[in-house]
Amino acid sequence: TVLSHYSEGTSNDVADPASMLLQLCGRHYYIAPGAIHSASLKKGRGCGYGPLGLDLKQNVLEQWWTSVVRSRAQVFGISTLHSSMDGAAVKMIQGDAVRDMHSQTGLTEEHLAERLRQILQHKEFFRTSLLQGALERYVPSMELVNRKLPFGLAQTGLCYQPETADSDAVGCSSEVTEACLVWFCSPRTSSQWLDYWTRQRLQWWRKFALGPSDFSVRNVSGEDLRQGIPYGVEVLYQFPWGTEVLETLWNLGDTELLNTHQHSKAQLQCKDGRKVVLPHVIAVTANMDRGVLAYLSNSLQHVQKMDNKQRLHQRKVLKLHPVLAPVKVALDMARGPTSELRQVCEGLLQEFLEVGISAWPGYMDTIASMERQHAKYDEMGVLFVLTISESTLETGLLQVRNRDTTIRETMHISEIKPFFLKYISAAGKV
Amino acid sequence: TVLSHYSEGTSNDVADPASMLLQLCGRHYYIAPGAIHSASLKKGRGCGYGPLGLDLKQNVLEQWWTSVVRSRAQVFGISTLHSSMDGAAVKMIQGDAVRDMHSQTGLTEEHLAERLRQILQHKEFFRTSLLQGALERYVPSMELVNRKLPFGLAQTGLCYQPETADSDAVGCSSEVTEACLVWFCSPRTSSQWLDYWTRQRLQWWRKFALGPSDFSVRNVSGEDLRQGIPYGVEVLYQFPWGTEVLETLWNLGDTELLNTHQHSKAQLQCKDGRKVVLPHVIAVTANMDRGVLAYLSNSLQHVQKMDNKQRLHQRKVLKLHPVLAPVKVALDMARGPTSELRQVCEGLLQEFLEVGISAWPGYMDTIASMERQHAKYDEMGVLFVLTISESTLETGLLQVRNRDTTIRETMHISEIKPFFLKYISAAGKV
Amino acid sequence: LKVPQSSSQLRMNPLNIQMLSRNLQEQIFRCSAQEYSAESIEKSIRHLKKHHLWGKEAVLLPDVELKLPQMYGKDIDDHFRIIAQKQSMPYLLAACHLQKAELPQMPQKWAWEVGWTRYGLDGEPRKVDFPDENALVFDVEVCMAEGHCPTLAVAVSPNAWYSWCSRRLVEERYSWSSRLTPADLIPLETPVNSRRPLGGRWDKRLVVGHNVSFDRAHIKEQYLLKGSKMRFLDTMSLHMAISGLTGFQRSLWLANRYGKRQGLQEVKEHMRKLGHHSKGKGPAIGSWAWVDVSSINNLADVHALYVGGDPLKKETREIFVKGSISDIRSNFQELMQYCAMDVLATHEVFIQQLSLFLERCPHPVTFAGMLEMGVCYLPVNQNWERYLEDAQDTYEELQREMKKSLMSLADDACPLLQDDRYKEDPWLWDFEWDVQDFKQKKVSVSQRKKAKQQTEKAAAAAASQCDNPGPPEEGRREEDTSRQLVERLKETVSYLPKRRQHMPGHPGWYRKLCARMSSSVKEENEEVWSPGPNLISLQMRVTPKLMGLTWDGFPLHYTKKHGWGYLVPGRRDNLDTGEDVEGPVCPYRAIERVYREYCERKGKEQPQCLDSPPPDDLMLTDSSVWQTVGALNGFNGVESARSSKKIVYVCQVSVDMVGKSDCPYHHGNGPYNDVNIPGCWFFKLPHKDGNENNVGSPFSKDFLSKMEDGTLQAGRGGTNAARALEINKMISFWRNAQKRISSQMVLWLQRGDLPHIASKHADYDDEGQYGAILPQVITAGTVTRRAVEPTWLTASNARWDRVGSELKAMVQVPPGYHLVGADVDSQELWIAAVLGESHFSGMHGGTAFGWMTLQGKKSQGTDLHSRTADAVGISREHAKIFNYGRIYGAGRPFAVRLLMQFNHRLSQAEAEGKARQMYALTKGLRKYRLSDTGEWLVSELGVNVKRDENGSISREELHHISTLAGIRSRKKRRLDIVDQRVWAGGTESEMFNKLEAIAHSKQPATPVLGCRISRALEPAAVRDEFITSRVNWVVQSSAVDYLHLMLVAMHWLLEEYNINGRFCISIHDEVRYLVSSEDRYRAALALQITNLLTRSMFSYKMGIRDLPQSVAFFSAVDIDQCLRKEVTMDCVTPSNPAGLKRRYGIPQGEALDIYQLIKITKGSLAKSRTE
Repeated sequence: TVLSHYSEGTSNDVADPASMLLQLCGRHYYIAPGAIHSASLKKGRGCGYGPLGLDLKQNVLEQWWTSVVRSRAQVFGISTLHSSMDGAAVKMIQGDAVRDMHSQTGLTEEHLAERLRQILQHKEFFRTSLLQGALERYVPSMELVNRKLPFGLAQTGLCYQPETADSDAVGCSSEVTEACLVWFCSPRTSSQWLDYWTRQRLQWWRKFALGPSDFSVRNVSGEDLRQGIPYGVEVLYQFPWGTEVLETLWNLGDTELLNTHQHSKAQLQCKDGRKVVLPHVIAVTANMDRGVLAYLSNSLQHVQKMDNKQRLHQRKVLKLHPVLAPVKVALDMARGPTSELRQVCEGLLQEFLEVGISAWPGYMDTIASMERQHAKYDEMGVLFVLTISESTLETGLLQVRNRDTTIRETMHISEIKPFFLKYISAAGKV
Repeated sequence: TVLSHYSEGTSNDVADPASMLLQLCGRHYYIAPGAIHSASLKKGRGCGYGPLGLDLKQNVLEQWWTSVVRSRAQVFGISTLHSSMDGAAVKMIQGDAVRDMHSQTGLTEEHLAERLRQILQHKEFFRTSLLQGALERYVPSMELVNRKLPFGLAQTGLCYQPETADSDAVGCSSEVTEACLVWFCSPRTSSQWLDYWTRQRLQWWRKFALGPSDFSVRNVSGEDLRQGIPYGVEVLYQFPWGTEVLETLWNLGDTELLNTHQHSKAQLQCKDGRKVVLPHVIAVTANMDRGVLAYLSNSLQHVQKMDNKQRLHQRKVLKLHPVLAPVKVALDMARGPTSELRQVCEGLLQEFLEVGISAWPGYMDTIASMERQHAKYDEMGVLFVLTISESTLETGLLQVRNRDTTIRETMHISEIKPFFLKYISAAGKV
Repeated sequence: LKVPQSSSQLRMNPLNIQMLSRNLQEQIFRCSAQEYSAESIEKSIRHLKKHHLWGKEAVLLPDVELKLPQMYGKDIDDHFRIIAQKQSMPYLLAACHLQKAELPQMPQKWAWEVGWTRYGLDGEPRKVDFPDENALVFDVEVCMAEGHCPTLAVAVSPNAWYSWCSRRLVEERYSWSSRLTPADLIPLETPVNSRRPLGGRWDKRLVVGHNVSFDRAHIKEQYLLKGSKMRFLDTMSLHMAISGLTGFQRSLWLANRYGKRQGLQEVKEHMRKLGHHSKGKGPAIGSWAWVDVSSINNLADVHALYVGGDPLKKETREIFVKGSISDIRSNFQELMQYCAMDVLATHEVFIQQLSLFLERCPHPVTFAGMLEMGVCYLPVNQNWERYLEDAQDTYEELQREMKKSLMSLADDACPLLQDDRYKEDPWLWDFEWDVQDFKQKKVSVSQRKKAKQQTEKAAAAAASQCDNPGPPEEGRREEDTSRQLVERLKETVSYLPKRRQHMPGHPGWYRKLCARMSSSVKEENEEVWSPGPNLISLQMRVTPKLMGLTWDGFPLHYTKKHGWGYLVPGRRDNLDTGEDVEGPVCPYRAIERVYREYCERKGKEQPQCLDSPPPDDLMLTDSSVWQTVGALNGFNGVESARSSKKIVYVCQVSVDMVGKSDCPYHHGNGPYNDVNIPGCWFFKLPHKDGNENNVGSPFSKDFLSKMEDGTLQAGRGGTNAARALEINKMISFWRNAQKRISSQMVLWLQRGDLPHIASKHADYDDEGQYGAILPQVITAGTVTRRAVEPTWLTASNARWDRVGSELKAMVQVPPGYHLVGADVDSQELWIAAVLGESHFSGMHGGTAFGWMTLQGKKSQGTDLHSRTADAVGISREHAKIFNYGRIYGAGRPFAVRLLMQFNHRLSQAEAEGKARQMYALTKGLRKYRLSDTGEWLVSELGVNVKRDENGSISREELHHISTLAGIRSRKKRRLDIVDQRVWAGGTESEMFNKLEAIAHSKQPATPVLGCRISRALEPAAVRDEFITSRVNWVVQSSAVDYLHLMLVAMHWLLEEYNINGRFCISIHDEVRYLVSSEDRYRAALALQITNLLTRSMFSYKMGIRDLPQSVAFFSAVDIDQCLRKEVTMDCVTPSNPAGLKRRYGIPQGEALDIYQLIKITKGSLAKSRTE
């Protein structure tokens, strides 16, 4: 077919969707340049994000927080320290001390060991997940809700999951941004709550997806099942290169809570209606770095396009949900009196920024053709492109190009801001 | 005076404003219980935050981001990894490995040293400030702005500053949340820009303060001046227990940039108008944990109040700026048909949460008297208290108490949401 | 195969069909054994042999040894009469009392007071707790705007009038709880705030009302699980039993009223479209007598029919439907009066109906059964609300996803606008692709210049700073100048017209899919605008095309005249018309490509007449080659491109006459050549009601199966289109049912309202909720007297791909209770079979149809459905539909239509052949019995007539005779020579003969309980019309008799053996009882005995004093905690993905057969002493 002839030239893209996506992300300021960043993100680890990637991640986290914490009376946000004096799995020591040891090559084994003991005496451990911290906060939080079940503690933040020898993530960063809800409920309702949260979380992931059906859930059972835990669910995303777990939901029963608190059971009990019970814990933990990658992958669309010379192009469009898209609008200028057009652009840009519409100063880049600019914006996922031309100076009219339809519409400069505001807020409500 | 008589009983509060403030913060879910958290926060380190503290800190960071990044076309947000494979000052090793070493007591010194070398071979260092990461991103970011000066890179995030032997912060956490702007400008304008940013930052701190004059700036010179750096400024806050630095602004010249990048100068050069120059770097770094404490301290007000038995009470009110206040409105219910009143409360709460007005489900706490509830809300910094009573069911009218005036106003249930929205948004614009 | 051990019990009838165990037969039929004549035995064997059913082996069942309860009367019929009378006597007496009584004077003024007010004979109002009467006529009115809470009510007894007002009516409050409590409902037996009757004893009271189940749903005590002995008589149901109309008759009745029989044509047309009659002609309605003895169901018309006089005024009712509670307050007296008038009218109707009913349905079981049917009760708990929420959430989410998919399809089509690429799209070429120019007011050049100069000036002021990227000076707002410039530009808005164009830059079809954003200048009244083409729906005409739907590989196309069809490429006769074609031009080459690709994919041979594609090397991006190809294509044809044979049109289509061309390679519904699309034939999509009908949407239910088998496929948009179709299927149930289901009136009970069994049970949950729904069942809602209710009685079973279809399983018992129930196995087939057998040889299994019903084995291919399936060559599932359809009176044309629907590739002729074959095999052929006149003619004319064994002759013979006799004019005279028309030769002939005999008899009545058919269907009123309905009525109405017998028998057993249980619901052939858990096995055994007695009663009334063992008992009685088809079903659906067990904590139930039950209960209904 026609397509196959053309695509030979870009067969890399087709052959390896992962590297194609990551290259695109690197090219367009989603992730920082450097192999470690692409490799880490692909493995579901955190990476250095560029301005667009950071905004996307912030938008995703913001939506998570709104959905899990802000819109619920019984969920409370907390923040715990990344490191603690005891317990967890990763340990921090001062670099200087280590460097010293290295530099002092003449050091005897004996001295070395002594020094090491000194260093290790003061222990500081890093968290590998947010669960433990939240469980520790259970007792002080009971008061918040008058010991009434159910309630939840939520946190987002960095965890350290250094590679283990057998993992395939060697050379990747050990950082993962988790978003974690720990839900305390009566044993009676715990399996219903697990269902509830599973449904909620799946709905949430799908809400912002271009292809919602790529997100799915799977019950965890058999070998995957943690010891002594009756039941768990995973939210999965089907990447072109395989299915990965975005989020896990475990019904932990009361064992973890009892392990964490050495209190007597009575002190841990809460009210379930008129009864007093030891709550069950449901832990909902999402890997938000992988979530970001999932949304990037999900919204990347390949569109075949014939140009006017009957050549077939493959257009790539990052159709990120309007709420997630890091750049809502780019401002370009057409040929004309440069400094005046530029003034208009700057003025409009400022107007957008003031009301929180993130805007891209495309007018600073005056070199590329409009077609190439549009292709670039499509790959960046920019929702709208404004073109200010000479006639704008006369009539106030400008061109607005829609990412999803590629159609350019004429609008008046006075109506553009309300239009965007309405567009974005309405898109968030759907 | 009456006051002195009374205050004898609570002389602790007056005598030690720091512990009084921290106790209040602990009591009302600003900071996590436990000595380490109060101690850390007081020393300007990060601590475990409770739901209200987390919200406050998020609000402060959000305002910083809006002011520095979101409203400026030339500042780009980035995020860097917390740890890197080389260079920085804090090192992470796997806890298991350390634990192994400890448990194997019979281990010979020789083995121990060998093991240690193995562990240290794979190095991972933690950042102590955000500056270095931003400087490293300079080169890939030049493209963003077509190599045109000035521009900035901004980041907020955790840094690790473990105690040194001589510090007085022993036993505190080593975590600090920094907010950092690195501004690249032409050498020609760098000192103007330092002034500009100093002005901006001080203005920003004062904008949300109850007593703006407690914030001030000081030029750093003499001993404080870092080597080779011409000029620096500090933003200070005058705590009741002494003055502390909230933010520093340094004009770093071009040395740090050159140190970071081993490139030739030419590769680092940018356009300043029509000229090509090696930019100067201005680093603006704020300690946001201390910032949170500053705002808490700044907005705590002691008010004398005579009760109807002519006894004088000291009322404490946390008059946080409406934009920063973590809870905007609390919902209480008066006596009456409980289940119906509760339904109204729940409905209203949901309505508030949906539009992003953070609300406190006070109706869940049915024990305390209204007076005590109000005192509690004042200490929490809750802006408004709604009271839903039986007459609400009949007429739709409810009571709205204002934190700052303590006056109760009657309003109709249908007008309450628009009122709050308008109030908060207007307060943010002042 | 096992032979039962105590073979002394084993009994076989002469046809080797196993009969009841001896002990049972003796107990039921009182030793009177059935005797069979040798002649009828031989007749049956001959018949079975003919249908290859004789001598098949059968599995023997173990015997059942059971001591039945002591039965009353001289025979089983007597027994049923006695127990039914006992059950219904107090209510019947109350009814008679009410019928004979003279009502007191209606009050002139109604009391504005919360609760009940009694108006004594003196007319003085007095507040009472409730009307303490044994018989009431009762009517409740509800203000629809306020939800389900009853607003006011009126009741009357022979002693006094009563009125009731809701607290919500009398007391004004800002808000009322949306949740109903018992205190909001109307008390009829207990004081306010009490749940016990005065004196602690529940009396047997009767309430009469029109559609009384609605009123019942607002009575407090009815929600108590146990207690009330109040029963309800529905004047609407009585009316249906006496004078009801079929659905078709209802339309005619209305037409008769409004159009004076003129609108009849329209009605017939309408009915034809609905597919009731295929031939395009409705039945000729010759008799209208029935119109005068019947009416439709509403009170006003029923009143006019039975009572007459001044018509009832119903206009006031609108206030309850549309008005607010304050409207009701301000019209209080008038509305009370209205309600009272309804009560009065109901009473007047009732007086007339009661005698008529008792006369026409004389068996006491019918009356008692209807009373029992009137007290349905569905227990629910907190899971009900969760279910509603889950189903609605899932539905909304799926709908959002579907819309998103459709919107993506629309978005993705937009880029075709560029370079007019849409012209080459096989589907989208005929959309409106026009874009509008952006309109501006005329602005003079000077004005424009001026504006420009101003902006330039402003810009220049700012520009000076442009190249100096230092920080802004203190005190000056950043970017001030550029902001000013923008503000100035904004002023040019005055050059624009007031009303903005709606997305002028987008193509017309897309524009129409987008909501117009209201002008932002207006105040924000929180309108729901959302971006993108969000008005798109599956039903729109653009959608199938956006999806690129194909039918067997051909792109779909829509025309106004013919509805949906598809374009078949290859037509050449209308290609080069030479004229300038107006409107869009069909890219027939692209359509050919689509079909070619389809053929390649399917490995199908491509039709010759489609030119083969240009070879791949021509498709390279080399533009010169492209131009060549383009040029070649431009010739449109034939000779000139000989050099490149591959591009030449090989096919010379047979163009016999201009405009008449036929597609040589595709057969379907068409072509319709009045659709003149160059290069293509147009075929219509097949329609289930016949091909002359237009298909309005390819997404209708009828095409679901075509999507599943890939006939109808989405050709583009990949996952978006496929997913949209999938979702459409998933949400279909909830879309239709949501409103009905979520408006079910649930009453939540307090702990104290529940019986101790529940509230003291270990599983009782303080945080849980327990309540009930009273389904508003019209106990006799159709002419067959079947119960009617829109939600529960029609609910289908849970399906994994239907949102919300777990509905029935949400009926869940309170702690300490179980649902005990069973399905009557193939009830209607058996009833029909027994009817046929009684008619034929008087023994069970005597007809082929009966034998198959009793002994047929799926494994041997001897059961009814397998037989039909084999004979016609269709699947067993489809055969089932045909078999039931036939018994319900569907004729051959229906079968033809259905066959073609199952397989659209079947031609009309083939389908007709199959249908004929099927009907000959089953129903048999029409035969005629000559009348005396006929016989005389035969002998007179000396014709040699071929006769059957029973003396009937075929249609051909009849024709022959009448021709010989010179009888030309048809009907009338032919009737003279024919005495009777009969069916013969088929497996079901005897059955149909019996059904038709009953239907044609002077007073058709059910054979078991002797209930007469509605007056509106009696031959006296309708003569030979509505035969289908009448035949259908025989079986259906007997099935209702069956149900009534079961209800009465079960009621008797529950009382007799002190089993703590109550009737719940009956759906189709299924009954359910709510039973306390400790009594559940005894109740299950009672249910088995109930079935045994009911079947025996049927046999007995058919003149056979015996019963086959295989039908004597339910194959299983379900003991369960929720309502579901099978006790093992987990009811997983998209809205209940975790299943009943995990999500709702409901374990599997038990399904026990009679042997297991006897083992558990030791065969005794009595409470075991150890318990």
